[in-house]
Amino acid sequence: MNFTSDLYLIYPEIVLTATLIVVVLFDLIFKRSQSWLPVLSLTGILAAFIFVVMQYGTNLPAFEYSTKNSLLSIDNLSTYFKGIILVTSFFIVLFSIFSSEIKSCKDRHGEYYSLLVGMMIGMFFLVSSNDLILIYLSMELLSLSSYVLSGFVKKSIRNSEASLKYVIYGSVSSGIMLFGISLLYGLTGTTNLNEINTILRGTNVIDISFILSIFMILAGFGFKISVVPFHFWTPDVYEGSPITITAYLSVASKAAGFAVLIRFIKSVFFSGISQGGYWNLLSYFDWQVVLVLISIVTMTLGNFTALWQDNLKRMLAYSSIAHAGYILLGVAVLSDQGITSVLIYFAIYMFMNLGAFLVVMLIANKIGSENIDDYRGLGYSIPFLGTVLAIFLVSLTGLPPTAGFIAKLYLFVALVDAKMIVVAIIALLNTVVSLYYYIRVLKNMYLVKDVIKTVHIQLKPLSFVTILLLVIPVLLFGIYFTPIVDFAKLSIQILGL
Amino acid sequence: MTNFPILSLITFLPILGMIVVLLIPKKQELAIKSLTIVITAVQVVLAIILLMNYNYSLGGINDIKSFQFIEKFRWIEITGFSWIGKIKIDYFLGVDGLSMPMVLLTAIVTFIASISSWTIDKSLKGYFAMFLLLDTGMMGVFVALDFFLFYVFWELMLLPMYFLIGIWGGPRREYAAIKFFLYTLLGSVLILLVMIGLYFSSMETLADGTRVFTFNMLEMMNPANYTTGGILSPLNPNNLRFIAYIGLFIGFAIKIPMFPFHTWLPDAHVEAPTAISVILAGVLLKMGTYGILRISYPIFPEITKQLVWYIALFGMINIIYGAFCAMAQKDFKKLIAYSSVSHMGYVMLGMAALNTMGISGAILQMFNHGTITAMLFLIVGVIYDRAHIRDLDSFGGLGKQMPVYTGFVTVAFFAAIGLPGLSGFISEALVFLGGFGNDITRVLAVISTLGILLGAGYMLWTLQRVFLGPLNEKWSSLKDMDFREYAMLVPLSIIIIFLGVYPGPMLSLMNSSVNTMVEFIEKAQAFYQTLGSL
Amino acid sequence: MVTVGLTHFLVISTLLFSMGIYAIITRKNAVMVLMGVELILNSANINFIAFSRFGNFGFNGQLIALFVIVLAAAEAAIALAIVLNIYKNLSTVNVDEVDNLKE
Amino acid sequence: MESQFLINTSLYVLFLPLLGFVVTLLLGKKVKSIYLFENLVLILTFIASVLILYNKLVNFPDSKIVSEVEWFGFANTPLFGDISIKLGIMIDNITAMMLFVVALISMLVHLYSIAYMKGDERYNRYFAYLGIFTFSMNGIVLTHNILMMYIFWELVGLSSYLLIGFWFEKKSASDAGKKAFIVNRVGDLGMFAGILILFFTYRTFSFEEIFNSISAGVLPFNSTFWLSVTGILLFCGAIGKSAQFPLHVWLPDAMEGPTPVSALIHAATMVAAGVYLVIRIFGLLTADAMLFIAVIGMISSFIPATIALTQNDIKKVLAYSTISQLGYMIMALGVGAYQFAFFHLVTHAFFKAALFLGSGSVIHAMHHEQDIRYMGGLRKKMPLTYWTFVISSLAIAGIPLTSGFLSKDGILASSLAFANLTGHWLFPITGFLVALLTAFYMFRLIIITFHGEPKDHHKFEHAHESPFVMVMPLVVLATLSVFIWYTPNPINADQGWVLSKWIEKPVLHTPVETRFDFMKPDTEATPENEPIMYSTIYTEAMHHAHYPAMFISLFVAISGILLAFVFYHWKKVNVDALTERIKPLYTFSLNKWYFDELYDKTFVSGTLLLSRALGWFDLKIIDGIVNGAAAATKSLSFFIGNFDRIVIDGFVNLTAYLSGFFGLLFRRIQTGKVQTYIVLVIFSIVILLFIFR
Repeated sequence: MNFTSDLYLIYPEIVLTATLIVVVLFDLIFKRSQSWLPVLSLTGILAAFIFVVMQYGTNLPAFEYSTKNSLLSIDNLSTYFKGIILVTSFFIVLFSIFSSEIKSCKDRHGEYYSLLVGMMIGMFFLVSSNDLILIYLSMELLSLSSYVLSGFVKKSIRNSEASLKYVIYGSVSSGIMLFGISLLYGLTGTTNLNEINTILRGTNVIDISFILSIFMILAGFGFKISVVPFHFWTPDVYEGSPITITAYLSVASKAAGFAVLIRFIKSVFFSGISQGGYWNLLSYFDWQVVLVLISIVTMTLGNFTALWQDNLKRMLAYSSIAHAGYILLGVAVLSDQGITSVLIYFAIYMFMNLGAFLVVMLIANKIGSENIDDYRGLGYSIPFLGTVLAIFLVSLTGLPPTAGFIAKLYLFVALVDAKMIVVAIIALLNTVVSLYYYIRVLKNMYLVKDVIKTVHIQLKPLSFVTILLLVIPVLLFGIYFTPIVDFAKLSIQILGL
Repeated sequence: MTNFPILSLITFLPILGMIVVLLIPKKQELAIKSLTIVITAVQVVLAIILLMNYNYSLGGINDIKSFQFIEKFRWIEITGFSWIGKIKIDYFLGVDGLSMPMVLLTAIVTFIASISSWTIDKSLKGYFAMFLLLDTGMMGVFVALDFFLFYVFWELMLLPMYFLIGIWGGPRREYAAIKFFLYTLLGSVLILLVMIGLYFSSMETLADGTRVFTFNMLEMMNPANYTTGGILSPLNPNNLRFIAYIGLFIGFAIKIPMFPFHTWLPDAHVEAPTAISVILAGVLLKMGTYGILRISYPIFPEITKQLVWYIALFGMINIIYGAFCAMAQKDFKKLIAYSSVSHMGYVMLGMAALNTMGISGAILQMFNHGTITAMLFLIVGVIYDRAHIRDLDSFGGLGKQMPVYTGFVTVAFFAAIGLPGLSGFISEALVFLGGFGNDITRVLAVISTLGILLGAGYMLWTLQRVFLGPLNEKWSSLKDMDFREYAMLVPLSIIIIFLGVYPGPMLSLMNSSVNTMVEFIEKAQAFYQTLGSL
Repeated sequence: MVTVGLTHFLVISTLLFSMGIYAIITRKNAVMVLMGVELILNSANINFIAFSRFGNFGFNGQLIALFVIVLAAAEAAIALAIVLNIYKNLSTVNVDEVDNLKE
Repeated sequence: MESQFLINTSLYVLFLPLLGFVVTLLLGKKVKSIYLFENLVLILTFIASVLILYNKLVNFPDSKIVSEVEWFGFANTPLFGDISIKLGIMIDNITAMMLFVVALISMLVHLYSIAYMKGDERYNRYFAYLGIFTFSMNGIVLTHNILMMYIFWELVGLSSYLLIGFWFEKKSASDAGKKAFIVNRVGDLGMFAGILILFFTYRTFSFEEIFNSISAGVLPFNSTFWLSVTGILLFCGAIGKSAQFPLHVWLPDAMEGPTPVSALIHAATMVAAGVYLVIRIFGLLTADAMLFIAVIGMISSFIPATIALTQNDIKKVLAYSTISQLGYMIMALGVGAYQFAFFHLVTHAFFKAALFLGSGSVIHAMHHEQDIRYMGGLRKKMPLTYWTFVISSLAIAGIPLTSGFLSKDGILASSLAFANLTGHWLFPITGFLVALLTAFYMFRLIIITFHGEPKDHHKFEHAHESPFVMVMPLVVLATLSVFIWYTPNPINADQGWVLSKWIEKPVLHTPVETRFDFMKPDTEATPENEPIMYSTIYTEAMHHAHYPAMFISLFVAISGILLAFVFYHWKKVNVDALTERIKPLYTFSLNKWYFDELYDKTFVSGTLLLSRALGWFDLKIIDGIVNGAAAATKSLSFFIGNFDRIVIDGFVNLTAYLSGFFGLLFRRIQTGKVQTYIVLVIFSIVILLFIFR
């Protein structure tokens, strides 16, 4: 047990913490030069990114307190998700520079960026933590920062309402999860995932309280990844929050949630691996059925409800619920292949979802509305943004030759390989349904043509570059997806198994 | 010439064109239009070059060596999976006697449609960009030999089509566009699923001896490549090949469109601008039948054998039902749309015959229907451009006012009825000869001949309502055709007459491929029987 | 003489948990709802300590309880700030009336 | 003389009119006098056909000259081997004569039309259409295989359509064209089915190869039944084209076309194509098929004859008489009188063309008045027209010294002989009855038109004899209606050159057991597949039937003529009173036995009704289901009004309701109240716990 010798394993976290401190101090000292704050944050993110890249391939336990059992697992899975989180954060900081919502709160940028970095730290610990308590703590760190951020524009009623709902819902969820953890602790005597696994293998603790505790813990994870029935906060909070935060929650915190869910399932229940990469799990809990059920309901609910939405942000919220359903199917396969598809999905989902939110934000900055009806004829007055949004939406639908298709393809490949044909068909039909609401945006932009108001949006070079940074991968990975699959394939490594 | 990637060129040239179109300033309308026409014309030239260098004796279908103008290289290759070893997807293009006529057809119809697009006046740039993108998608479908690639092209043309109907279409364009999109997407997800299923059921042996899962259609056709456990492998006693076949078939049938999945077609046609109707009927519908011939037939020969009666039955229903529906229409364009339903029924009937005459007839009918319907839609376009209505009952006596136009109409209509001397007759006759030649489809073929009668009924009735009888004075100021319209209709008429008089070249183009296919299905049948999977 | 055993603690914690949930569901005042959350957290705390004490699991559980207490405080702070903000904007802390974002 | 010469010349005969068509059509607008080119072409065609006729009869009297090329083919097909579809020409004596008839009449009609159609706004187009008709008709005549026959069959259908509807501004004309085409298609369907059977069985379309295979014992589906069916199906084509019962309804309507067209297409040549088809396939007809054919012919000869009695339109009378005469020919073929059938085809072509052109001359003179009730007394004004008309009428009535007597007498004699041998007496009885009726209505026509007093004086004043180009064809055709061209013996043509030398004896290839008894080879020495058709019994029966038939037919013809004179010229009988007495019969006949009404009420309305029903079905039900299912996603869809309307209109199925319900439910549970959410979460956990306990 040599803590200091393991510190190098958490350099990224340390860098981020340092960034947090620097941002806070800078804000205190140079009250006037708020425009430097994003630069500082970006620097911190880049520095952390460099460490993360260097760390990739390292599979070591950090802060071991007994053989094999450690507080953190620095492995490829966590590093991959850290990468996702950092890239997302990078874009979100860029978004924040353009966002008129954030700009409107002039003096509080320091607060904003420091909380953002705070969220990052929380997520970093979340994806690599190997202990239920650390999971709880880092989730709280993540949540507390995001509660505040979702209500960042204090004057905005929508913002405050979102944050109130978020905080109540979130704290109840985490409370339930904590209660679940306490039960599990009582049953096994430990909070370390690997130790729990060992104990589960040794004894036969099949008991309703065990199942209850798992469901309670699942409530916490479900809250983060917003799957039915733990999704209720999502539409309201997404609609109410500043767009930057909505985008961030829909990608990064969801990614962190999935990372911890995967780790939890695999570390706690793993008993072996069979041919074809399928996991053999301890039979205390029928994960496959639970997850398939949840994910089917999630995607169906997400898609069907999205059909009704008039607010684009809210529609994207439901769409992100639906996507969570798809991703959860990848987990439900319970195989290496499934996890690979999840990782691929996330990498692509990150680009397309952020892109869609960015365009929505840029348009909302100008026309002050996210209502789909206000998008009428916009395709003609802002052709570039229109085209780009079209690409992102098509990609979200999952049509080739965009990257969204590849994401879906690998998911279905995993499903078909696992002979979950019926599930695959349901998911595919859902895709067809989802087309309807995505295309509705395009319909309003291009097909309905009463151009009463012509909107002109002068894109700043930086925002233009940001858009390109998002749209190029979406197109490129649609045609040439070797790197992303290659990367995902290597990243399914979870420590200790 | 052999190493020159001419198929890639013909496929991706429109995309290059699209990029250029996007770079041209909006004001330069003439440049945009002419560029599109030039590009499609170059495509025609390329198609003719292909034709001239085509070796008629090679069969294709399931043998890579007898495909021509092959371009094959590794597109995606990912190694080191613990569970499947290796993923690979090829960029694999090639043509055989099945696809060559379709490539020609696509090139010709697109060229004609691009001329027809000359009158587009709103958001020109977007229109032509979408038009060219669509072009690539269509061409790609016909030359792709890798299922994955095929699927990418298949889906690629959905969105442009959506916009082309939805933005430049008629009053109910939104409805028609979304209906088209949803329908076809529904079909294509079924195709996607079967594609993935097939991927896990067949393995290709690479040059270094390793076996990998494959998207290569030709490898999927080889029964020796099946894995033992694949869900669509006949070696697996619990395989789902039958269900998969149905799914795949429905996926393609929606495009054909086969009764009862046809209702998107009338709406799409009625709302789409003329050029797009031309493409829709001329090329897009063929993708469905092409897909069945290219994929369903050789990959699932044993199930094809089992189900030919049903395919023929639906062909018959299409023929007769479409004809009746056409007869009931009051909208000129809708009538033509339903006549397409009817005529595509012949294709299905011919395919179901599973003999050389039937399948040749089906392919020829695909080509002929492409040209004839293109002409019919152009004809509707000509009158619509002038009168701005399409209601059949509000015309009358136009034969006096527009004699030349009426002449072309007569050619097109009689070609559609299957008058000998015009191309439609040959293909329909071959379809019937083929259908009659197969014991299973014989009765259905005989019943289907009713379609000839009904076709004559509604076509002549239309001719009479619009062109004959006393001239409706309302239209006494309509002008006869102009140069642009000649430029579209004359080439098509020439093709129609030429193929009606001398179909030999087209038939010999596809002959060895069709023979290979028939033979392959017969042989594969035996193989599957030994497996006992039937 | 009844020995206070694990079961008693568990009963209490369950009661606390249920009361917390009840409070969250039924109270209209946001502050009361937040108190319900505190009850839940504390019920979990009781569990941890009880298990740690009766299960011979070492001191882990008790340490965890400390963490949770700290976190509960932080959470309460933030939550109250948010409630305050709501009050500023809407002049109410009734959670029922905060339902503009829906469907 | 090489046989290749014949082939080459026949190619000229075939393609010259096509050239005329193309040139005249394309230049019609620019060059006003291009019609002269078409006429020149036809004269050349005629000369070529004369050359063929002469050469064939003189140099190759007994041989068939065949030449074929591959049209397209399928090499190495897996199931059928090599398939080659050939184009070919076969010239035998019948071909040569038929060519001559077609070319001659076509040429005459062309010339006639120069004057008749003068001043028409689509003058050149008219000649172009005549050109394509001549081309297709020659194609039918020349072909050596059934597929090409079908092809040209359809093409004559097209030209008939174009020419009937030539004055398409008249609705009745365009209606008639459409009707002709569609009714013909009904017959063609049968023919096509027959072709399918033939090709499937023999893998060839060539008549000769098919016949050879039949002789060798290859039968469709290995049964003689199907051979009969094939014959009957092929005959369906003839029913349509030759306007036989029950598809005869189109021909009277076809009179909407210009009169020369009626003469050429709807009297002399195209309608005879049906007879020509039966002649071509005669070798494969079984006894059953022949009986069927005979019955159809008999009915078709009788019904129109009764209708013609009451018609007042000069062309309609002639049209019905055409159907009736074609019925004769068909019946003749059915009873085995192959030679007489063709003979009658030729003689009928001439005199019927003369009659039609004569009526055209009258109509021309009367300024397009066709109703005979407004005519009368034209004899003096138009002597040449009158006399040619009379000669032709005598021919059609079957008075000695005319060609019609010879051919018709032969047919009646054959039917008598047939009845004698088989006991089917209805054929000769009907035959004689029809002969009576024919003589009667033809002379009724003549008397009302040319004799008596003029009824419409204004028109009568302006009437005058037609110009030379119109009268010349009349004279030529009337001349050809005299016996001397066919035989030196005015009462028996058997020894004449036409019957004894030119028209070959028929050859039957069907299995012996399927033939009529009298068609079986009668000596042991003759092998069964030897293509000799008539037994000695038949020859004897014919011999016996000759004189009775001649006398009876002479008797009925003369009584018919006399009756006509009694009724209409001498007015011994009050026609109107008689009409009143037999009112029901009269109306029945006047209304053409109500065939049109019957077909209208059944087939036409039925089809339209069905199409409307299916159209509705398609729009509402099929589409409705789809829209309903879309309403799944969509009930949902407030935002497109149209969608909903159709959904409501249509059949909104259960799926729609269910998914609409779910869509709403999902949306409704998002109440916006955070406490509700928490309740739902806890509730769900409890439910999950129960499920996965």
